[in-house]
Amino acid sequence: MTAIDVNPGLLMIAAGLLACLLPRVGRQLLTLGTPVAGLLLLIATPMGALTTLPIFGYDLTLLRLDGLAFPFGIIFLIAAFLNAIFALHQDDRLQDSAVMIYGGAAVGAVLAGDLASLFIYWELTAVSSVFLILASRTERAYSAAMRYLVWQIGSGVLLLAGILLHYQETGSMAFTTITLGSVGSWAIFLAFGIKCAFPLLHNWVQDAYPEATITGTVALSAFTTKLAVYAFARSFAGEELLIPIGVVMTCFPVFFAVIENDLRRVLAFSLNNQLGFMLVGIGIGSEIAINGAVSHAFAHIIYKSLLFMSMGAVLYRTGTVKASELGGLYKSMPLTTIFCIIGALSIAGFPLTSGFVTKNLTLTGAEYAGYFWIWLLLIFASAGVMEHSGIKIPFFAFFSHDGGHRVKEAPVNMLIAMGIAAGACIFIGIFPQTLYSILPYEVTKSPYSVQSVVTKTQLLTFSIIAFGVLIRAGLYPKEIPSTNLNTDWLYRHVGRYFVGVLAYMARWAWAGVCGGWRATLGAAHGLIRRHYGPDGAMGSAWPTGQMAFWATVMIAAYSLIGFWYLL
Amino acid sequence: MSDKTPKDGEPGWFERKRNIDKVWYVLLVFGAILTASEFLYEHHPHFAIEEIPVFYEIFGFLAFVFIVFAGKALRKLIMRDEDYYDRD
Amino acid sequence: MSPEQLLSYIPLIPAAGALVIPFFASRPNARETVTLATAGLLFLAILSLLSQFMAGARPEVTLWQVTPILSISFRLEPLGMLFACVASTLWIVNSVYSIGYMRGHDEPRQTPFYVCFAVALAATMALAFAANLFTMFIFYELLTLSTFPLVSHSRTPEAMRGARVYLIMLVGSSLLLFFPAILLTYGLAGTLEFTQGGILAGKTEGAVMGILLGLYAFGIGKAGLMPGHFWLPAAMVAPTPVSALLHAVAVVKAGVFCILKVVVYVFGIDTLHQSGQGEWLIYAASFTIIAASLVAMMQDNLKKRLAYSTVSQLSYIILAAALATSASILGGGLQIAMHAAGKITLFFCAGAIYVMAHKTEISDMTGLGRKMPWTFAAFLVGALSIIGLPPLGGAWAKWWIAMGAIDSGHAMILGVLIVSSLLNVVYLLPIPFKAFFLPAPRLQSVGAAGVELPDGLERKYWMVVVPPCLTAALCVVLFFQVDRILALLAPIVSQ
Amino acid sequence: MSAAPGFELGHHLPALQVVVPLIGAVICAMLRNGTLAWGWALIVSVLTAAISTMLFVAVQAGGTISYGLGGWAPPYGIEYRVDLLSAFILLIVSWAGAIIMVYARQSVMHEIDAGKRAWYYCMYLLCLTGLLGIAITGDAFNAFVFMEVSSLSMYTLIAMGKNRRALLSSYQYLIMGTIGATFYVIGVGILFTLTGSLNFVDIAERLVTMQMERPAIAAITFLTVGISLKLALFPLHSWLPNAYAYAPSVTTSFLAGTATKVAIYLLMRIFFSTFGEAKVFEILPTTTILVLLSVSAMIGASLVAVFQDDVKRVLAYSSVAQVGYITLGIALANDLGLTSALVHIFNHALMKTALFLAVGAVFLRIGSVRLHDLDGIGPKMPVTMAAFALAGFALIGTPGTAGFVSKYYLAAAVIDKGWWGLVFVIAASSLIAVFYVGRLLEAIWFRAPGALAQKASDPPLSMLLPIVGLSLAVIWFGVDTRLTVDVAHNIATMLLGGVK
Repeated sequence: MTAIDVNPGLLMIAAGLLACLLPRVGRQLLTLGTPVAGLLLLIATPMGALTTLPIFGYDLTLLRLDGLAFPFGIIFLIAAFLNAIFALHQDDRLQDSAVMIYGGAAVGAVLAGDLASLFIYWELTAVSSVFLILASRTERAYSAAMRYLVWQIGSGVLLLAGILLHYQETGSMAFTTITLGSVGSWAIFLAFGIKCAFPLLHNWVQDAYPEATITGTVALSAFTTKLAVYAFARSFAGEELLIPIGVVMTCFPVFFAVIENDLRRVLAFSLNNQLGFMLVGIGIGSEIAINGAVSHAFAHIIYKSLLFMSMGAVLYRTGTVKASELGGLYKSMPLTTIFCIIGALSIAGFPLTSGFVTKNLTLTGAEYAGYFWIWLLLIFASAGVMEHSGIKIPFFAFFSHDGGHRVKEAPVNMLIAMGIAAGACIFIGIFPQTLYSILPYEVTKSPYSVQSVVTKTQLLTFSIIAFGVLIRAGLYPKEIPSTNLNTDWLYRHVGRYFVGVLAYMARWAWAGVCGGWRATLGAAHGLIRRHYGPDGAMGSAWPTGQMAFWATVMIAAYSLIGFWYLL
Repeated sequence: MSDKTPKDGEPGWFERKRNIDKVWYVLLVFGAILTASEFLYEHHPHFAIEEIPVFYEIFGFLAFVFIVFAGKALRKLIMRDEDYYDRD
Repeated sequence: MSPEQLLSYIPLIPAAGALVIPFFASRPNARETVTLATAGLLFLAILSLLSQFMAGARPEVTLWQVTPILSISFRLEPLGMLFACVASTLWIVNSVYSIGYMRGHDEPRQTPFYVCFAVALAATMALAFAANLFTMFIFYELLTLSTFPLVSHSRTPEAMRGARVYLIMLVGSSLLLFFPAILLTYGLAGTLEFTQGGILAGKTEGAVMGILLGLYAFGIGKAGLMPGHFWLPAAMVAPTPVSALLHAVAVVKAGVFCILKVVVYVFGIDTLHQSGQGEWLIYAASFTIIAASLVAMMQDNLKKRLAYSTVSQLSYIILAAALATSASILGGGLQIAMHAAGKITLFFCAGAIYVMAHKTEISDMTGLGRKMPWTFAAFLVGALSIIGLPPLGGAWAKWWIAMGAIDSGHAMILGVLIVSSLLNVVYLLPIPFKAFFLPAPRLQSVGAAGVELPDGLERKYWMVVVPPCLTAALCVVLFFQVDRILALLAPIVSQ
Repeated sequence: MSAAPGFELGHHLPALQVVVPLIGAVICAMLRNGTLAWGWALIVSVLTAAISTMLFVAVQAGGTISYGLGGWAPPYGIEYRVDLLSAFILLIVSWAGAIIMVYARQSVMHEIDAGKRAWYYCMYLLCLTGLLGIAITGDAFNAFVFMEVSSLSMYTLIAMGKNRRALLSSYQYLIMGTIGATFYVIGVGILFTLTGSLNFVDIAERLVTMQMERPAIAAITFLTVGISLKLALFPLHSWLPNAYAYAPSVTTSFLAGTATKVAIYLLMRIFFSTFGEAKVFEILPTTTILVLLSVSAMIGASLVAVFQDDVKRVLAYSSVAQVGYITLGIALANDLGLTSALVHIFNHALMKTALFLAVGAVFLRIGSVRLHDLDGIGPKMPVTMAAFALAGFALIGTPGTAGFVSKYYLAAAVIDKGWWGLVFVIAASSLIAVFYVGRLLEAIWFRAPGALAQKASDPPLSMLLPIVGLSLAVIWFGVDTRLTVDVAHNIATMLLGGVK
């Protein structure tokens, strides 16, 4: 193993472990420096590089670099770097360390070539990331973290089961294309699906992300789900089942996002919707669609980080991200406002932003493949994105009616991080070829045809006009402090009663078992004591007559039996 | 816009009715221009539906309205108090 | 020394320690030095034996031919080697911890404590090396007897009750089931010597084998298979070092070790697997895994919760034995080592918390993390290992057991493993999480004496804090060194 | 016999075995001083033990020794016949006698009035004489005589207890013992009428040719029940607990170690050497009856022991249970069964003697053997109580102790017979033993010392040595079974070889 063949993920993890021992300055140098070093290392690694390590009978592929892994590796490291800048203002040993390990695990998983390694990194992302939620140090965050962890580890152990079944079936541990069919492949599919927030398995995202720390949410939004997207792209590219799943994912969160009051939760719904686009791309599986998914993931990480950063900045300054309590912040936090708007435009997919150039690939993929309804729903979902991320986030946070917060602009490090991210959004929007050049497949067509620019702009503009009409007519729903039920209701509410009943029954049964056991023993003890105790027939001293009686009985019995036998 | 925090009570630029109207009209004009531009380039529709005139405009508008109203309806079904889960 | 000599002397090392310790009863420092020296010596001897073992040595010694049929004999084989390594390694750590705990807590009767501990270790070593069922049975019982005074150490009525349950359950099951099982085995096989491939191979089949397996599974009560598990929670009245070493390592592991050994060398993996008579045990073990986890969730007393967790985790090994495939047996062997390292960490932490803050109930530990970060960090690592997450040792054990489940055609056992892992998450992780991340409620931030816990507790009581950190580190090391353990175990499954 | 210088003396060893203690007793009766009497009794009992050892060695080397008493050749004269079984029992009885005698001085000084001590030793030697006589004689009636000698002296030994109830217990024992002896002598009488002989070997030879008729059955019945009374076979055990509980400590120890064992010897002699295994076990349902009674003893008496508050009573009931083990082994009437019975005779003598001696030491120190008074006495009398614990473990049958060896063989015998259920009975009985021994050990070692126990300390060396020696022997014979099992096995083979 030469130096160049090291998985940059391991570098990050090692740095993360080291970080928890260092003082603040050292830690910051490490959080900033390691992603950069990792990037350099990754870029220097030749395509096709392969490092294997034989262990317990398998060949672990510690490093496998190809066209698919490369863009994900790059963007994960960039995200880690951005997050490091964004977090410079805080002095939190645990979070610094956890983010690095978390990011490192994600990078490691992307560059791992076998399923065993994937499993290890998969679980590592779960365990390291939970600290970002816990670090909020509130009851709510703790509960959310526990639920999050159960989902994540559930995904991990399901993955393990799937891997082992798959291994038994195929004899291969290679992390590569898997055909859906056997139990093992379904288990792996589902494990990926949990981490990718499939419909009905999605709720951990909305549950946990808004409870994480300001910086933690940014990191969370970048790695976990995109790792799952990568895993799908690697193993289930062209699996048609992903298309309907993806479409559902693009559409249904938008309705929830409209009425959600917590803006970070809105972003979490939006995250779900964006993942849908990626999954559709993977499900279509054509070169262009895969390119679309990968590039979309790439761009998405940047603008979603940007949006979470901006909301983080708001939270940092005002102490809340509830739409009903915010508004008018453009005056106090103008730069943040601008960066947020850039992020919003990007996610909505306006021309000249990164969202446009990447989403376009997926849509084109759907068009080429002739999936009309899919295409139509994706267009619909795009309008939905415009609604919740493009308009709702910036409008309610920074404009709308004045929430009365008179605060300072975000700290410089946050502004720098947001600035870089915003710049990247626009840079990619204007020079899409830079991103296209690192995609798995060659992109021949520029996204900027007149038609696509015009039609997308029309779509989005008229969405905004609709917003204007509704809000001027007073029809736009007010932001209300509320909790909106979701699938977590099943386990947080129904489940609580269910568990309550179950626990009651379990306690009852347990007490029954213990009590029954005790009662039986007690009864037996009493019975034995009655007969064999000092006052019992057996235990008391017999009078001489009784002894003699027994002697006679024995003689008689022996004789009778003896004679009887003789007969 | 300066770095100084604005004084209380002094409405910001975006809080004046006149300014908001300005923005609104600019938006409408931009929409009109976009609609007009539709007729200035060659269409390569992939699906028949794209051939409908002003399809994107209508679709965008209606989709948005639908989403908002659907969301409102959804509220009736799933909205609970903020401390719903914190109660015991 | 020749491996034969080593083999016969190793159990004598702790026994000799037990004889020497009482002479220093009035000089605690000297007494503890003896304990530590004995532990160190034992460890070195085991290391030396290990190196010879890895070089291929398979020593056998017959210490005493009691009767023409019965003999006390030792034979070194992989499982025993592993078990001896685990127990002797952890004894050193545990000795340091014991000193910290017993002194920190001002326990009475420390001399008998160390004596019994050494005797228990001697029994454990002898058990690990047992070459036949008779030897195994003898030291199995000796282990029970020598740990009774440890369990009843505090002499409170509650402790006596717990100790009584402990003794009666263990001796009772061994007399009523284990002993007849040995006799039946002799009746069927004509020998009691452990043999590669199993002495029952070809000697019996059908229901008799199933019944015999049942006699062993429930007769070896130390393995804690439900419903024979009551003794373990009852034994939690013991001082924590005892719970840690004996109830995470020596005693319970002796139980599952015996079961593994019986399956491998008495039944024979292939024989048992082909007969299908292990089927019921798979379900019994699965039931225990899940049910014990559920019961663990209901416990607020930390040591009780850990005890039920142990019951659950031990059944992994019974499950592995019942699955009777190469992979599962390897997994079972791994679990012996991995669970030992993980669970001893948790017990150490429980004891450390008790020494430093006098807390025994989990609900009182919220917010303690800031006062004792190393303790709870170690707890977290241990818990993660128990759950089976990489990069901690526990992951490999589950990996191999799961593999074994698939190999033997019981894929649905994977469901049990998944559910169990999640239950582990739910009942173990809240403890460190709440300690670290939730504020201490006002009332609970004070110690037993009604004063706020001072800072620097961990520095003051370093002897109870360093050991869990070491064993937590061991969990990580084991993950990366699993190859060595597998290499050690491999011979049992290669015919 | 060898042509060693002691040829003459050696030739008369069988006679000396009985005569030495007999004369010793007579001389002892003439001594007034207790200590002097003790010294004399010690010399005599050690000499007796030495003789039995020589006999044992001789029998092992040269086979059965027949010794005609008074110049009359058997079967007409009284024959002393020492086969391996006799030698084995002689060995146990005489060694128990000697070891207890080492212990006796302090204990007797404490428990017997000064004036009666010499008398006590006299009775002790006389009892020893009787027991040895039963084991050595080849004559059925002579055995009865010795039985009476031993019993009468034993009644005295019991009655000398300080407790007033000792007298009553002794009286009860006397009645039951007399009934037993009477039954025995009735049985012998019937046999004599049937065969015209009183010599065991001779009877056996004559019986071979006879059919099993009613008189023979009656003879077996009376003999069996009579001896069962003596050996306290359930349900004829009831005299035993009181006798054990209220007798002086030395008596109890001696009684527990020897008297029942000799009765068992006699039973084996009747069953196997006289009637022969075929007649007793194949024609009659002896096995079934004995197994039932044995199992009742093993479970029932053990259960009773659990609830007793007097340590000596606990041990007494335990003895009844342990006798059940032995009779179970006999009932199986197979090689392993007899082996186990014989091994257990030996092992039980060891451990029960050790236990009672230890209890005697406690009585010496605190004047009570109530369980409650023993709370926390362990750390105060560490050596004694450690020995007590070892012997207690043996009683349970813990592996590594003598008790395990006997139980193992018994279990093996049961399996050999194919009676699986009995394995669980044995295990269950052992489990109950865990309870009653555990109860004692818990009180002794794990409770806070009470007022009485506070003052306790280990007894003088003369008492301590026998206790420790015996308890170590318990371990020794748990690990080294060459002596016990090999000899027992040889005896079993001999007995099952049938009547020659």
